[in-house]
Amino acid sequence: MNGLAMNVLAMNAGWLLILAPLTPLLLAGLWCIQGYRNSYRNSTATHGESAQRKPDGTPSAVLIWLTALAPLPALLIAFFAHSEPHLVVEPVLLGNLWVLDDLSRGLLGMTALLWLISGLYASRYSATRAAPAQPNTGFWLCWLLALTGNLGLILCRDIAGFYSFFALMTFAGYGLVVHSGSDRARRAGRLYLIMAVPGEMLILSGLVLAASAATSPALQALPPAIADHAWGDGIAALLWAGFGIKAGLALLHMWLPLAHPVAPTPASAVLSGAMIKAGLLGWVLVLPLGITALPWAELAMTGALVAAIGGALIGITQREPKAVLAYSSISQMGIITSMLAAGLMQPALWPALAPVVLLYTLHHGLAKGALFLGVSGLQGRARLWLWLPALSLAGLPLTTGAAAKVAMKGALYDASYPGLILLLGVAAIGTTLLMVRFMYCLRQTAQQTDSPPPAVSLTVLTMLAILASLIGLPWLTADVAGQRWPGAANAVQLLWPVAAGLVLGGVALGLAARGRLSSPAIPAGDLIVPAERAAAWLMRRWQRRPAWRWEDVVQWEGRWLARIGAWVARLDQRIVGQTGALFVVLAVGIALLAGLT
Amino acid sequence: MTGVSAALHTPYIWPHVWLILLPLLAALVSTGLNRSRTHFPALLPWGQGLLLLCWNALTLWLWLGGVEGGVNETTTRITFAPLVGPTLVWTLLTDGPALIMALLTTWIGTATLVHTGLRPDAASRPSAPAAFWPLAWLLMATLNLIWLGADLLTLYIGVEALGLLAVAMIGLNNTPGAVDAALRYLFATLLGSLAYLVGAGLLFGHYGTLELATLAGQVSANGATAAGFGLMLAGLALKAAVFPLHGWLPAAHASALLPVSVLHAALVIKASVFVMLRHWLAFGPAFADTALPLLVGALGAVAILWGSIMALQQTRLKLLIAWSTIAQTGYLLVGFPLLLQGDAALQQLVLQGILYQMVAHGLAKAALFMTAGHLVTATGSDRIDQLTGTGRHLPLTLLTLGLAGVSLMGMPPSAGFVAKWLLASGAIGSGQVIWLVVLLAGGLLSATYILRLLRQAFREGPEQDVFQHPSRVEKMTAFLLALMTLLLGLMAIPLLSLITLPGGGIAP
Amino acid sequence: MMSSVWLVAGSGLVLIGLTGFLLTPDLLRRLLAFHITGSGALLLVLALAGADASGDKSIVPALLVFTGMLVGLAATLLALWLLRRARQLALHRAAHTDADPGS
Amino acid sequence: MSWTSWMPVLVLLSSLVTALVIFCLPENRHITRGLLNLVGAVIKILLVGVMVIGVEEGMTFEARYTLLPGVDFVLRADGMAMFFAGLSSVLWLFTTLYAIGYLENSPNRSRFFGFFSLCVTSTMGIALAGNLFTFLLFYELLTLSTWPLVVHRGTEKALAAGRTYLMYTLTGGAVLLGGVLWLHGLVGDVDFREGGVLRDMPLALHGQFSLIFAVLIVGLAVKAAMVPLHGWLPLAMVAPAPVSALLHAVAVVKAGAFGIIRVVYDLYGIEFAASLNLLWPLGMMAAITILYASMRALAQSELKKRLAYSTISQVSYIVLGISLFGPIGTIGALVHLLHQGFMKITLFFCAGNYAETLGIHDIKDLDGAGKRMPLTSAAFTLGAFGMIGAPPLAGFISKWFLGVGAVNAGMTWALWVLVASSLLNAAYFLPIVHRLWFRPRRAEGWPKEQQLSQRFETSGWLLWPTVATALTIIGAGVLAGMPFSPLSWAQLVAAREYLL
Repeated sequence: MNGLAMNVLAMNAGWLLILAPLTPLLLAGLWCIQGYRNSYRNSTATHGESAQRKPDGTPSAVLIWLTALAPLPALLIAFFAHSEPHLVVEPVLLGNLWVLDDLSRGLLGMTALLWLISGLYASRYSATRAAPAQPNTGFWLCWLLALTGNLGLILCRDIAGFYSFFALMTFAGYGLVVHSGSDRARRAGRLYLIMAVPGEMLILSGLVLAASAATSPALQALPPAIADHAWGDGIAALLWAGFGIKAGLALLHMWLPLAHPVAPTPASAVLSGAMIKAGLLGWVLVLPLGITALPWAELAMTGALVAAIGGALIGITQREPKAVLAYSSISQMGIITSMLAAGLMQPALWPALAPVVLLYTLHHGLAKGALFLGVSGLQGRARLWLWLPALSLAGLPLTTGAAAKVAMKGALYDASYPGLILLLGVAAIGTTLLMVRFMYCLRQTAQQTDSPPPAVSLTVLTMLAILASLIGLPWLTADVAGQRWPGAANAVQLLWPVAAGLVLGGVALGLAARGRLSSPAIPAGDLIVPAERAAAWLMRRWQRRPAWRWEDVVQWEGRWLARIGAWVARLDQRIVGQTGALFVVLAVGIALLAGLT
Repeated sequence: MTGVSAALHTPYIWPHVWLILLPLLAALVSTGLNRSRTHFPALLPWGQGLLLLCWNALTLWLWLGGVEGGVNETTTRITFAPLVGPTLVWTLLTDGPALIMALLTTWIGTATLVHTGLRPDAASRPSAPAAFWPLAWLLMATLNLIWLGADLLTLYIGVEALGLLAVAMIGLNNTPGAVDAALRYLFATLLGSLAYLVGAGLLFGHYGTLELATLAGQVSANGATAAGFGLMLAGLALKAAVFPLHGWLPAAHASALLPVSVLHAALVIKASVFVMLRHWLAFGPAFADTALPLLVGALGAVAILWGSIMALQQTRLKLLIAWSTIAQTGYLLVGFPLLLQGDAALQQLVLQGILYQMVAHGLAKAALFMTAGHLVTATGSDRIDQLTGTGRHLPLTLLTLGLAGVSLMGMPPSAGFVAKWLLASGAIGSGQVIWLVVLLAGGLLSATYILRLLRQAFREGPEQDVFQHPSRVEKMTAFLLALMTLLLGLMAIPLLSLITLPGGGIAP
Repeated sequence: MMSSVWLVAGSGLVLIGLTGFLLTPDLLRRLLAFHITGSGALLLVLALAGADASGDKSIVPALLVFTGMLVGLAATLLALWLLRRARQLALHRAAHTDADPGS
Repeated sequence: MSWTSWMPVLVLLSSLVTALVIFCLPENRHITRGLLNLVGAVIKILLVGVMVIGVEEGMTFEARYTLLPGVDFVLRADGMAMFFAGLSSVLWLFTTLYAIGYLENSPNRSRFFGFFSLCVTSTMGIALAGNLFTFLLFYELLTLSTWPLVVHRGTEKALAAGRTYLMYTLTGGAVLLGGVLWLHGLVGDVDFREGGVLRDMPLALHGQFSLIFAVLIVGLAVKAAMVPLHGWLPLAMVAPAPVSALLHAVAVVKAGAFGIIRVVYDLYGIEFAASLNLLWPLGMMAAITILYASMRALAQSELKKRLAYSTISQVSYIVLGISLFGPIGTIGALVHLLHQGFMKITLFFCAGNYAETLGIHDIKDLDGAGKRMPLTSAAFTLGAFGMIGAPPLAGFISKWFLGVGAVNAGMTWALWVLVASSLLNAAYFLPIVHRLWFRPRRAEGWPKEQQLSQRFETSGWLLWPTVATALTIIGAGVLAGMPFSPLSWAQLVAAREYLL
């Protein structure tokens, strides 16, 4: 970046904010045009034999490159834009507001970076993968739309705009999940929607309730409005649950372990690394953090810890590396959630917690992204590099993970939740165990499937992601963590969970190798499985049920009129023959009636 | 001989008398020209056409005058001074109701004659015997006599003559069914007339006058009046085919020649009801507190339901239309009890409603019968099944059927709707919501049978290739009648403004 | 006194006539019954209309009765004409069905 | 008469004359007929446009004559009227274009287009009606003129559906007539007026007003297809697609909903209606309809039927909005009137496209249709997401205002109804979207494929109106803040309703 570019960014940064989501959106438009041409050519020109053909023509290489680079403007904005640009666009939606503050800057940077690496990864992905999961027009379209949503929701700060991008990301994400088209993918996609759509609705209802008391359509008007609202606790709970689905809150997490493994690797990376954070951002933006304490915050804290530890426990039983990672995401998000819950319990803690949450989020995003990419990006001994982000997650000193954990523990020290620090330590053990399990599964899978070696470019990109997750942040976030060499001072405190986890993991592996230990089989998605069956049963019942014929209420013509008609006709036959007599009766009758005054 | 001294000081008199004289003249002309038509074939249609024109001009002029300056209720007294015995005063009354009915007569009469063709041998249509034209003109004259008649004697003469003419016309058709129906009708109408006659005698014996206006001023509820009134009402009810005395009507309508059915359904039935109305306005108020109004209204209500349900059972179009007439007459009767309730404004409203219903039904029914005729021409039968495909081949006929049907259903925008609105407003205004329910239910029932026809017309079935088209004149005449129901539904004031006072001046 | 005799006579005729009219299916007999009823009715009119029209000798009742008689005449002619046509048509049809039993 | 009083009359005439001329045209004059239709539609849009600008500047357009003693026929353009008139006129144009393509090579086109124009005339009359009597007049005319379109195919199924349709609508019309008469008997001829008129009437009548309200609403609810009076609508789907699109998405059902709007706002006045406690039962009725119809939609396997049940549910959103006392709810109701129209017409166009091009009627046959007909499927997707209320589409805007309105009116339960309905919407729309895009094409091919165009997926007549209405879904949502957007217009109208 030269000075000129920086000047431009500084001058018009307000308008440039829109560029971040607009770039992928425009590219999506290009893909549409390309896709339309191809599909039309297929369906008409080769009428009849189109079934044998590839579903669409080869997309142009330039377009793929452009697509992979679509997050670049966002990345540039995150790093170079003038301090706090903002922009108001009145005619759009209910009044559109764009802001780049510290929070969004960090998140934008991480998100853009992860999408950029994953995008490049995806663009090279086709070289090694089997046909079904290979990126095609549909994949790229969903990719770009999800990217648009993800970038937009970070920058957009009015209610409708934020929610729009959020929804866009959610629905486009579906396309990524089901991309491979396998039955598993479809099931995962269905569950993704079954969880995501109610999530959207919870968010919508929370937003509506809050907005009806708020003074402006900007998001920042919501927290005070919720705080003052008579049902503020309830509204906050709605939003907590709504965004919680995206963030993998305990009991609302079920879609994660199903959806992440089936998506193509780069998609899993962004799903787990970047998109999952949207829920978090939603919480931070709308909940009355730092303003008021909420009565259910302790419950939320408990839930967070259940996710943190339970996620790890269930994750250990998984056999598939990506599923393990997904549960790890649940567990990690649980840890982050606990910080928010602490902020909701004690508003005074929040100013200190806020930067830590951001730091932890960035750390997890990049590390998890790197791990996912590593699943198919590395091979053989190169896989050992994955231990770095893996242990970083566990909080190994000198990594970003350590920085985040140290900062977190410092900030949470005053939280009035019994045994919090200890439980977080237990969660860290769990994380370590999960990482051991992940590495183990990765090796197992690689041995079993004997897949071809990945292209060099993929390896390079994975390494890049690992690098980014390791080195970028300690320095950038030194002021948050308060130390340049994170974890050095608290080495013991940080090391015991890691060590314990490693030892436990080692023992378990050893036992398992001798056949003494078999992991209990908890299917991926745990609780959803029975729920899914129940739902399917209900749906079948409803569709088969004979319709209750409300509809016949007004159909009187064909029903009783015909019957009455036959009866009337019979009676009329008799009347016709008696006209004279009836006449006499009538004449006398009238005279009598009139006479009886 | 006979000295006739009319009150010539009102220039408004003679036009009314001409309403009667002109059709009489026309009857003579058509008889005469009929005889000479071998020599002067063009004379008959031209002569009849000219008479029709004059007739229309006359009623139009009366109408416009009425709209402009309000109807002057004009009583025309024509005094007969025979050589022996006391003098006799013959009273004609021209008021709003009379004028409206005269207008209706002109319209439907003209349409029927044009539709039939103005001469006996007009080609390509179900031919009518030569006697039809003079009889039709006589019928019009009689009708106008009834509209204008203001004393029981005149009305008796009118009603009686009308009945005989109608029987004769129904008997014109050369089928056993028609003759049977005519005979049956004859006995019914004779019985009715007798009852009317006795009733009139009774009233005269009691009050010493037959003039309705005078009677209305003197009437009180007593046994003699009740008996006389009852006899007259029952007699007229028999002639009007009021339920349950409707037995003669379906066969008569269905078997008669087409133009006869048209005239009969649209006008002849109305005449009896109109006379009933005149009597009701004169004597009814005396019996407002008895169960009589309820009885009449109830008969009307049952007629609506009965007729509609029976119409729904029919497979022949003409029979369906005939049953519909019975039902539609019921609407008129439902208005009767309402005439005795509430204030003058309300009574005026109801009277307007009844008369508008007569107009609406007359026009719609005429149009409907004509379309039935077209169907017979086109397919050789008036079975309702035969309507399949008419939508494509006879669009104008279908449109006519639709428009007329809408008016019969009482759906807006149509004259039938206006009538229903007025009657229903009267029902609501006088607090008798039961009649409102009857009116609405009746509308729905009539919709069911009308839509049965339309549904058949929209059915896409096996194509009938041979369609003989009715002539353009025929189609246009029917269509214009149907169009009039529409126009009168959109502009009701010109006709309604003719009725400005309750009872048209007859009521006390 | 006189009028009540007429009244009774008229009523009796009407009753007899009506009974016949209502009970007879045969049309010719019905016509006769109608005539009896009609005569009774005319008597009734004379009796009733004369009853109260005291001093003033009105010709109205006479006119009513006169009209009634005229009508009766016309109706009879009409009925006879129709009856004849009915018979003709019946014969005509019988002839046709004889000639062409298939139809 | 000045030009301002001619305007509403001309708006009616622009389609009435078209209808009459088309009736008279011979069957084979297709081009003339098409031109006539289009010219009529464009003229109407221009006229309505002029009136919209005029109304915005505070002008009044009114035509009046006395039809019956004491009863006036009144056409008047106010803000509310322009709402419905604008919607109908714009969609008439689109649907006409669509219908020209859809009915190519089918019989009885004169009849079809004639009645079609007559329907539009009735709809415009309903929009512009200045009092209840005039409204009733056109309301019934609409019943009559739509029936021939429903039975247009002339098959037994169509005839049976038409019969049911009439049984419902005629009965509803009779009930409505009863209510109108009753009201007329009490207070005489009253014009619609912003803010309502009946509250100024004597207190003694207020008890009867409540009953009359119930009668009027029942009469109107038949056309608005509110449960349990909705049975005609799913059956009426046998009609050709343009009919389903314009009439059952826009004209007929909206006529009912618009009537309810008129009754509540311009006859009773929202405040008066609220003070008589009439609003919450109305809201409950709407809520039941919304939920019940959505559940029924879920059980349908035929595309048009599912859309029909969806219509039933969505139209009641409008009614729900009406029952929310407060300007925001009003805005929600009004804006949904338009938005729902655009969304539903798009969906029906799409259904028609699938049926015409590929012979698809059943949802299960839609697998992979997205690749064969991308633009249509994209339009369908937009419509479906709009219906779900996904932002930033039109449906979101209306749902948002309805929700906020519900909360502000103290009827928070209505918000839950909206949420539940959105979930159900998603449940019955998303599987379709999934089939379109994410399922492979069925091995046995399309039920009945026709090559309607060499350059596009289907005939341009069918495609471009669909795309255009789909774009309005985005436009009305994203650019909701623009002047003259549905939302801005709704805000203007609502302001007038509450300030008076």
